[in-house]
Amino acid sequence: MLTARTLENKLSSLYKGGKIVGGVYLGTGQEALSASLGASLIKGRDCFSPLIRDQAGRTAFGEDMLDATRTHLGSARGPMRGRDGNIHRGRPHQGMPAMISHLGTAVSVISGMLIAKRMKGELDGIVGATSIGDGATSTGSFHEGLNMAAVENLPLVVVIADNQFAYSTPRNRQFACESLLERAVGYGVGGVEVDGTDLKATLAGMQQAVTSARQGFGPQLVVARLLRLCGHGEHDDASYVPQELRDSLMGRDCLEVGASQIIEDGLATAEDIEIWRKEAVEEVQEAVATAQRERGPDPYEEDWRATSVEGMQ
Amino acid sequence: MLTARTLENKLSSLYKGGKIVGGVYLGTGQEALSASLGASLIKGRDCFSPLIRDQAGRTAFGEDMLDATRTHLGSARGPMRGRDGNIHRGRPHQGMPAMISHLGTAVSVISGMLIAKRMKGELDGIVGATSIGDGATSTGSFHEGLNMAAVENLPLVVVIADNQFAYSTPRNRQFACESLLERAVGYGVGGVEVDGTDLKATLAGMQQAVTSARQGFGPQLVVARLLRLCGHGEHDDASYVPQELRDSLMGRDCLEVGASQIIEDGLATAEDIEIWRKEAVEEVQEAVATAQRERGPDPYEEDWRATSVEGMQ
Amino acid sequence: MSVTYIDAIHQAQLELLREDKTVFLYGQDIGDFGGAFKATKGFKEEFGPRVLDAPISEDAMIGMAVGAAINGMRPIVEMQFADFSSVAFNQLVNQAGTHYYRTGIPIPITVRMPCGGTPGSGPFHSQMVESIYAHYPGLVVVTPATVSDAYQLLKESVQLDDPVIFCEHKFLYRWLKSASIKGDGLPLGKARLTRAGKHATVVTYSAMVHEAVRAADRLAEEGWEIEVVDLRSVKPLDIDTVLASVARTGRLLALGEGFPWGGVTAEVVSRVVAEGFHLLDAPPLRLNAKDTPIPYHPDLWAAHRPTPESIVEKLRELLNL
Amino acid sequence: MSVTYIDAIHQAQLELLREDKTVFLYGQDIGDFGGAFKATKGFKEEFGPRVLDAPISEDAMIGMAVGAAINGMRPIVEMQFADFSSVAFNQLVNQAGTHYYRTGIPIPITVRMPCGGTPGSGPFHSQMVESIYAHYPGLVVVTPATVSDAYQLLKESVQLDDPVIFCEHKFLYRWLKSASIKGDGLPLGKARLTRAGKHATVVTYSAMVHEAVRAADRLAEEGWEIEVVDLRSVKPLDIDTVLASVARTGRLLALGEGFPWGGVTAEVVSRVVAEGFHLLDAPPLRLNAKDTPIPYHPDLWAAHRPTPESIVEKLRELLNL
Ligand SMILES: Cc1ncc(C[n+]2csc(CCOP(=O)(O)OP(=O)(O)O)c2C)c(N)n1
Ligand SMILES: Cc1ncc(C[n+]2csc(CCOP(=O)(O)OP(=O)(O)O)c2C)c(N)n1
Ligand SMILES: [Mg+2]
Ligand SMILES: [Mg+2]
Repeated sequence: MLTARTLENKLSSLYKGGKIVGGVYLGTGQEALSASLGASLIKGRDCFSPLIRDQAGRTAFGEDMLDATRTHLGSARGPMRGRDGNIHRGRPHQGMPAMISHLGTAVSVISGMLIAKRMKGELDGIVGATSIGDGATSTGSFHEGLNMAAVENLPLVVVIADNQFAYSTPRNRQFACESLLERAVGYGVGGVEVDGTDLKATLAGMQQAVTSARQGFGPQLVVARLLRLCGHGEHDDASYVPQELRDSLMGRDCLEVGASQIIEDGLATAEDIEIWRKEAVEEVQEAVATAQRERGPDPYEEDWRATSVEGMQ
Repeated sequence: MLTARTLENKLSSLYKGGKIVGGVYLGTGQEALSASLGASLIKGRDCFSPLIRDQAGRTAFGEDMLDATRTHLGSARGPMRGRDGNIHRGRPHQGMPAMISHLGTAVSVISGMLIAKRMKGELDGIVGATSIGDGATSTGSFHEGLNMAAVENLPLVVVIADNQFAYSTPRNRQFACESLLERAVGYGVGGVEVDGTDLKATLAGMQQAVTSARQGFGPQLVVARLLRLCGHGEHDDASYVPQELRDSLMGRDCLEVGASQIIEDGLATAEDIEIWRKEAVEEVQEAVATAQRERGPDPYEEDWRATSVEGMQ
Repeated sequence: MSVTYIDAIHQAQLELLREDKTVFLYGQDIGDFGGAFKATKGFKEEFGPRVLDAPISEDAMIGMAVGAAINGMRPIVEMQFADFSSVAFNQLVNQAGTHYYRTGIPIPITVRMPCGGTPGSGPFHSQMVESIYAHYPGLVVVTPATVSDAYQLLKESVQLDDPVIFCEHKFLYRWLKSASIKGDGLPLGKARLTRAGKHATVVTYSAMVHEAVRAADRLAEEGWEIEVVDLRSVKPLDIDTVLASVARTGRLLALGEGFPWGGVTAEVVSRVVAEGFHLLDAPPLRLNAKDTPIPYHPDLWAAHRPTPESIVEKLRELLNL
Repeated sequence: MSVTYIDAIHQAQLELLREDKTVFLYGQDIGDFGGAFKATKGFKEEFGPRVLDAPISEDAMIGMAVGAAINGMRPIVEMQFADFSSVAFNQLVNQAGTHYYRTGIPIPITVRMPCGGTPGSGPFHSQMVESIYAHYPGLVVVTPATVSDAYQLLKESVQLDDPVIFCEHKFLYRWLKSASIKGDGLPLGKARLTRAGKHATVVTYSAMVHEAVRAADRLAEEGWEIEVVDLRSVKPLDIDTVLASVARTGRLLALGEGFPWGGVTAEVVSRVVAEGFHLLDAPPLRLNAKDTPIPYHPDLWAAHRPTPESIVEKLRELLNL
């Protein structure tokens, strides 16, 4: 969480300083949710398809920070080699597909990864997970993917980050139910709702859902209420978010809540956290510096091939 | 209902006799449901987008029988002028769009028709309706359309004919919930479940839903359990439907159930029904004969234009 | 005072909304927010219920527009990015595109598609879509390259009774400025001779018109006079204007920013050779983007799409044939 | 004993399932029912969990296949009709098509597309889809015209590491018979000289190969020798074989059953004129279906698509040029 926040703050400044082109999309305020998911998964076994606001989940799942900085900065050495940018990255063979922009489409992809494991007899004890926003639940892809996963009774966890807005669009222009958890029954899947600003509650709910899926109870929906504490992208000031909402419990910073919970429970002291913060800053500095030293892709060396087999274009 | 059954039986023989090319798709066993819907709507005011198995609903809504026979037989004088066939017909300006084959896509179209009425200040007391099969609820289109209608709080009735199969695919390969009515809450819409083989119950449920929509309570889902008592199309013998299901209450013929209900309630006698049957036969004979006498479209007279404005192709 | 390409789109919509009560707007974040590119800024305030925020449901957005058009409205749908229209592909080609032919009832919908590449936009925020929609019967596909065309063609598109895929180029949004929004009044369906020449013709559209002009400028320094034809709409495709130009120059380069297989450039070349083979003094050539997804990195992106340099190079090849 | 085109598809899948445990099938009604066209009949019994009935969710079907391919499987997805792939368009072009370029990981999925017209099938059960998918980077598009190609190209497609759009023509399913399923072993990517000639070349693919041969037969009675080239795959497109033929005949007709704007025929003509302009003795022509949705009525349908008569007519035009 802390690392993700630190990294993302840095990415934001790099973007604002013109060092990152295209766009930067952050998960500020959603780190507790995302990290809870990543931390509940087992790297090397489970599959995880992160979405826009999942830096914390990526880190918790074990993504190398260099993958993030290299992809944002367009280094040829990143997993996307400058061909795709920012959050559109992954290492599919390490269980983490690289999202395309079209929302909702990852639900069926991650399901397919699980079906492959089932067919190969490797599904036992495995979980697949993906995140999605409140807005993206309006896509046909989300519906088709979740329904298919339910029919196949796959060990899939779909985490809905209901951050009250899709870009500028408030939830009442997006759906008409009270809570998106009300969708679970209609898909015949399990579900749990959590306060996404509360780290302990979120982690507990997430582990419950992941465990249910792991034990064979089929897809699980985790619906978290929270607020994104940044713009849709760093070009956006989110001025459409009403002040009352920012001031409400939903507007709490999960990082602060989490810190006090950790201290309260005696898991760490404020000093420990300060040390972690410094370590995170150092780690981020180094990952950024490394990526910045690296070259971008050389157009003249590109093979400009969209198929792996030669002669197929 | 009776008329629809009679017409469809005739269409089936015409198909089997090679007089109708392409395919013939019937609503046998679903007439009570479809007719209840058509009869609950007001022609000239409401909008109705019928689907595959809606001959009874079309008739009840007031579709001219010639539209059916002409379209099936490819007459140039039908509403589709031989350009489209069988159930792919409609009169959009009379409130009945002409379905395309892609399932689920009518939900948003009918919603758009209602939105237009709202913008023109003509929505008051109006209802829009469409039918859909259990299988088609798995389409992204269905999901997006119904969700959008819910957001707009449109007076829309979506009737799900859960006839246990989508072509040969049983419902447990299509969705994982118990009843599709469980989807209503997730969309934030009202709903009612009916026994589609029971005319009285179905009509009552339908009227309740249509009235709710008409009164401004937003979209309503009507879920009917029943069995299609024919093949997917007339090329299909439906041998995949287990005998136990055919023998169950769900396998009842709604037409027979309806007839005895009508007689029981003293609304008509068995003789009356016999007379209606004969009248229906005559009406069908005439509509078929008329369409058969008519020419198909002449390719040499076609203008082969896909746009209404000249020079736009 | 100068007007940008996006201003022109804004202004056209404003006038359409004011002049015709059956016009309404539907799209993601187009209400109070004014749209991802601010093309609808201020409209919610003035037109209230005629400016509707859509859920993230592109398929339903188009289905809805078709239904509304059946019942007498003239919806303008804004795709947030043209790339996302792939999700609405079915409703566009099969619902909207077939409606008039099947039923005899025209469907006056306009779908605004923010198209084309800008540095760093990557594979899913840079696509050109004119070629896939023009392939299907029943859709009109408009591709303005200038400020005044963005204005005038949008107005004509919305007034047209048939469905229009309106391809706006994002790169031009703020970069392209003009002293006036008023143009030469050339109607939808007519191509424009953007630059006269006599040694070769470049037929193109949208943002590539400007790259072609740049390339022509460079070659002019060497004495080559390159004619540039701006198609303005790729369906209808004004082959007469193209042929007239080829008749003057004898040489054709069809230029586009889309993927290289099929598409506008292939259609242009095929029609020219079928109808004007004898006019050609050299093989007609094509220049498109490369046959890979559109890369994120600006250096790759610049090499992926045609540039003034690669156009000059291709023109040299053509002039030497 | 004779084998039909659909038998060949059945047999190819049977062998693939037997030979490779990573091959599995996904599609609507393909299980116990054996598929709408019986292409998977009996497989559920023999291969159980490797033959999965899909819900009516084309978008998810392709997404699922991509995921399964990432994790080492080789899914064959059956679209019930190619026309319905419009709903999966996004997953096909943006998820499957971009995967290798973006990540370096190939996605061996094969999507079986029952394409093309039969009498009475109407606008939504008759479409050709090769041109829209070939337009996008990253997809291989295969279009077999013969029984042995249906068999062999399907086997090669599934064995290929890249995503393949496998366009089967429904009209050929039961109508086209052959004494043997074994062909000449021509690999995927190579076009075939179906019929030798010297006066003109028809370049085509899928069901139109047979219509072209019929047209050639008729013209042969008048002494014209027409060469017919079967592309077999439209991406890759074997332009060398096409050019070699045009070099012999000097005349080209590009023939296709798809919609006329853009597409295979435009791509063929454009490449031929770019690379073999000097080989041509006359303007290269095209013949496609008409630019309307595909009509239901058999009389309209027969006039909408190219027929031996209209091909003969077009060839006469070409021969007289
Ligand atoms: C199919 C599709 N349509 C539109 C977009 C453009 N878009 C990107 S993010 C976004 C808002 C997403 O909102 P939500 O799902 O709530 O996630 P959040 O950004 O709030 O995390 C939109 C509309 C897209 N990526 N995909
Ligand atoms: C998007 C799409 N995919 C596939 C089909 C082919 N298809 C036509 S009817 C049908 C089954 C429909 O089942 P259901 O919705 O339950 O309706 P029913 O036939 O049972 O009335 C299928 C798969 C289609 N028309 N549209
Ligand atoms: Mg959100
Ligand atoms: Mg059904």
